Amino acid sequence: MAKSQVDQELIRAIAVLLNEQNLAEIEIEQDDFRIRITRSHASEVVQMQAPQYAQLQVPPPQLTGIASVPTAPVPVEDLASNPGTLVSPMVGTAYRSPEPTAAMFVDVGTRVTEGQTVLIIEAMKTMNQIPAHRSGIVTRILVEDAQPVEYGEPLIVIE
Amino acid sequence: MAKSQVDQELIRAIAVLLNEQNLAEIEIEQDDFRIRITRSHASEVVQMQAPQYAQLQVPPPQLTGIASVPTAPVPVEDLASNPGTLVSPMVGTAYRSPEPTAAMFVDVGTRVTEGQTVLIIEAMKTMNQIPAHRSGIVTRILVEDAQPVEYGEPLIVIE
Amino acid sequence: MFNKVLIANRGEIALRILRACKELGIATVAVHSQADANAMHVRLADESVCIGPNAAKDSYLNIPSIMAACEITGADAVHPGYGFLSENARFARILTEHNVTFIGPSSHHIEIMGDKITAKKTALELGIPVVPGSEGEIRTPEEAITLANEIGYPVIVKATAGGGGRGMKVARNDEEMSIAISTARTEAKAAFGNDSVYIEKYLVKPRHIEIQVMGDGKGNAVHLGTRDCSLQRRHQKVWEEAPAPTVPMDEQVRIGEICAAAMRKLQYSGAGTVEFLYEDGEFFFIEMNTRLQVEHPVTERITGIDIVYEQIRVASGEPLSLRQEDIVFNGHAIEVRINAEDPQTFAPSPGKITFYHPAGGVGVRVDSAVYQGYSIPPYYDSLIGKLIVYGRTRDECLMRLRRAVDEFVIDGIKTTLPLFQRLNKEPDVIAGNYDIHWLEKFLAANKA
Amino acid sequence: MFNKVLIANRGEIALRILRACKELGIATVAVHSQADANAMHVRLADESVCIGPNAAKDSYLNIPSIMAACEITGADAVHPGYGFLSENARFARILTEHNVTFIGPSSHHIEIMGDKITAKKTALELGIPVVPGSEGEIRTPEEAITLANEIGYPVIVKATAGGGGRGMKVARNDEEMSIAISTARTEAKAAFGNDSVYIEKYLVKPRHIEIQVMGDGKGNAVHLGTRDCSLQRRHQKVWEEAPAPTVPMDEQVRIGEICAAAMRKLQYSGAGTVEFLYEDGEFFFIEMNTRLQVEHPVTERITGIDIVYEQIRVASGEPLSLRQEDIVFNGHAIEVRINAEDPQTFAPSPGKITFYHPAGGVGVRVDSAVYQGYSIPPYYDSLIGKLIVYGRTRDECLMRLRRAVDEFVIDGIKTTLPLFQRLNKEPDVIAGNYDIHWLEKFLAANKA
Repeated sequence: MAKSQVDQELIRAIAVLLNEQNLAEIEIEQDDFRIRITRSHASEVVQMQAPQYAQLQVPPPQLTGIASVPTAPVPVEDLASNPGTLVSPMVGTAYRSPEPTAAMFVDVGTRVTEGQTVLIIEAMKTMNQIPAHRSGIVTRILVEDAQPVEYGEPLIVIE
Repeated sequence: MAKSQVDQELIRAIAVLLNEQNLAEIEIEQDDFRIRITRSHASEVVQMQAPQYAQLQVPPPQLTGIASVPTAPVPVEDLASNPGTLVSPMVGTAYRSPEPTAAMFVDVGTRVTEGQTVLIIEAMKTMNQIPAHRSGIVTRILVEDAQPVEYGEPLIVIE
Repeated sequence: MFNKVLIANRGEIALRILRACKELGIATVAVHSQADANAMHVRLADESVCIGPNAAKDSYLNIPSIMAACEITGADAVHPGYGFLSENARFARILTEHNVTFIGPSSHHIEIMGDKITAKKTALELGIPVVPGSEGEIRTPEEAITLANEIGYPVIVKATAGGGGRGMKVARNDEEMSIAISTARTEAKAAFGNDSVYIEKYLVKPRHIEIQVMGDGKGNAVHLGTRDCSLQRRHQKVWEEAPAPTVPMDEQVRIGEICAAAMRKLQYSGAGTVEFLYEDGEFFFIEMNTRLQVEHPVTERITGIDIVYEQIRVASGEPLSLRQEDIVFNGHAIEVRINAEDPQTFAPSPGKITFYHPAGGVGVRVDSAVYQGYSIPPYYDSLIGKLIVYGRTRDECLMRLRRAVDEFVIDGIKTTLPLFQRLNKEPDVIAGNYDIHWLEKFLAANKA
Repeated sequence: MFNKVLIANRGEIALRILRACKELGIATVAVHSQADANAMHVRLADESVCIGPNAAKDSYLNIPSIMAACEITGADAVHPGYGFLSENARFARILTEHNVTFIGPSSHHIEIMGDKITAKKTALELGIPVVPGSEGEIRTPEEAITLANEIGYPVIVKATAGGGGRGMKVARNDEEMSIAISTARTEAKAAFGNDSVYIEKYLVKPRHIEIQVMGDGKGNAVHLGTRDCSLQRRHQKVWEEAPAPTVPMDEQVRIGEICAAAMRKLQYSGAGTVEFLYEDGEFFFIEMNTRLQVEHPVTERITGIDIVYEQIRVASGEPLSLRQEDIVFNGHAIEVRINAEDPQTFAPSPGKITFYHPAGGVGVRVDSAVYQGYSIPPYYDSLIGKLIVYGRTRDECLMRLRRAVDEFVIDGIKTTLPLFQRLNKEPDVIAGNYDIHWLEKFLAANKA
């Protein structure tokens, strides 16, 4: 049989079927054509099923129009449990300096004492000074100057 | 071989049957066509997961108005896998004797030979004789005289 | 038209408003508490902002946070839904000051109708019928008897300083009146240190009938007919119908016209509801809600009008597109409120929904923000969905309601759906023969 | 009225019929194949009977089994839905012989309309416009040219023995006609061994417009207006609208009246659909379907009439409750068919639904028999649900459709929902500017 005559599409279709139906082997013989496709062992199958199962239990509802929260929330979970993380106590716009031309309140590496102003959040034309919640060294700054922040959003990390 | 010549529908149907009936392998040979489909032997794992999985995947939707199928289907699952179970090949009314005053075709304990009439099912005013599918002794009779039966409903067990 | 509307609410009504905005091509901002981060309206909105912790007072009622959310998202209008800040005149005023449109009436109209005494006085001036009674204090039994004969017995004597049922006496004739006045006075003196009393017509078995109105603030206003919301428990409506059954249609049109005329006179803007008690063919004003009502869908169904569209259009400065002569009432609609509550005890039942399958098919509308796998937080109102059913006649509607309630599945929590299965079989409900006390009596009589 | 109706169908239409029966207080029997034991209509029916194995020919098309199911359950009527046995005159006759009512027209009418030639002849006799052409064989080019000038070019020459496009030639003028006749004749001779040909008006860009009719078999009949079902793929409708956009309303009324009059003359009983091609302001009869149509909900939405109720009422012997003058058309409705298919290749996609959340809210109807956790069997039609959306205007309807499609979630299988997201953005679709070839062309042009 010439190589060009092998129907790769068919092989793929059968392979998909094997996995989909959790089969071990499919063999087809017709005229002078024979094909046999075998899938790897069941042990792997079990492992493959586990994540599926988890997916089912907490069906992350794939609502088509899921909201894209403007401020990236991916690392929030880890930061949230870190006692060094200072989170925003309000909605507003975060500023890193008292006025555009002035120096930043803090930078990575700055040593701060509890109560020291580290940011300003503007809400309703009011500038709210945000104090450090503990003493230590600023290890991360998670907001840009003039960035909108939500309630509970991590702002900086003080270790 | 052209893709269109391989009946993927057939493969799928067989695969579904394998899973549904919990079989290991199906092989079909007809003229110069042969097909063999094997299921993975993760049978123990599958069996263990089955109940949990079933609960989640087929959340028996507690639809308030669930249909109450008149003929009790509870033991059907076990009986269905018993090769001794004779199931109804049609919808209709089952009769245990050829006419009201006559003797029953069979009773528990009756020895029957394959092909022997064990019941009559009436459908559309026609009396259909139902033959024993194997020889043996009748161990259970699952229908009353003049009881309506569905397609696939267990009728009697011959061991 | 607005570019971006911020929805200052949660639950089914936030989703309701979001849908209208999407259909009008307006971008949406969902604001939410921390507990509501996974809510459906948050998932479906174009943008979302967490505005505070779980407690409503720190999030959905937190005006500075919502204003800040407007600022950072650039929303040019806010829809307040119902509850929360929807009838907060100060919120409406602050928004206006910040050049953000409040989708609702003027803060002035919110204020007028938010105060019971001013509201009743305004209603009177606008020609809306109010409960007849003495205009102020009644001094002598003779004065009371004269007035009582004018307005008709039974009459109730109330302490002007009163509340909680104390100092209240019902009189059915002249004889009882003399006694009622003196006992009420004595009780009032003892309870409040003030013996002044007034009298009002006493309604024995009133129905709660309300009129949906809509104005554009430019003197155009229409009414969208009646709703009957008499089936209540602890003043919470559980079942609403449009049009009101058992009220003659010409009476419905008459009271509707009175309300529409009043709104024109008031130059009212947006959606509103004028609520009445109705007894023996007479309407008596209770209050006016200057916002969207939970039960607005029944009116939408029989008029074909999307009330939220109209709210948004009018708020954006467009004149009212509706003319009274074009508004036609077709068929009958009933809404039942699906609460996450025990259907017997009405104890709240928050938690995870393990299976959810709403009713479908012809004549069925479901407004709900829940989905399978969603956890209902324990911090807010227990309303999780509304089932609205339509029929060409009230009978058809009732039969469809029965079928829809039967096929609606919510597992994992308790809901009020079983209550509606029971109500659907009650002859009084089927006949439309109920007043505002009916449901409480039914529940008391049918305690398990 | 019937006591118990057996529903000889499956899927969404079985549930549709079940809902109507429940609303009319009629007990229901679901019959099903083994594969459908967990189907929603089976779960919701009062009784269910397994009538055979998975293959439709052994279950849903198995007349003796269905008759036996009637016998053992005591059903006094059968609703056949669409497809399967719905246009099987023999089935209707057998039911009648067994004193079970067939909810549909007489077997005689099914037969007439089931045969293309008899149907066209009957339509002509009833005054329904058909495609003009030669009544029989055309012998000479001269004869063809004379007739072509009468009916107007373009004209198509077809082999009387033909099919599959062979022996078919289009002529745009007299010159082309002479050639067309001779080539068609030669081709026909070669292909079918028979050179006889006939001619018919050729429609270049027709729309598919259909009229819903309803009769009571006693000479009363009405029409329920038009539907446009031009958006088709391989003759499968995917999107239907009522009323037909771009057809002038007076033309819609005129053709509706013609159909209603024809049904009165025919003494037609039950629901039916008269299908036309429509081009340049003219209607040409294609066929009549003597059953409920998949797309009946769009008509229900704009008329407020429950077509299944009417089918059942009329079949039970009641006279038609509808009078033409009472039928009013309000607003616009669109249905999209949700198939378990790849939205690009249209390959079937059976399997388990891992998440299901139907669209909700105002103006949205969902007719679907699936639920989360349900496995779509590979044995039957791929239609799993219908989304029907209403608006006061077509624009409002389109905007609502867009929002509803966006919020509809079916996970675990592929569906045609993404196709509708694309169609909702197409200017031609938005303008209603499409014919029966539009969708195929669009799909060909937009292949990934």
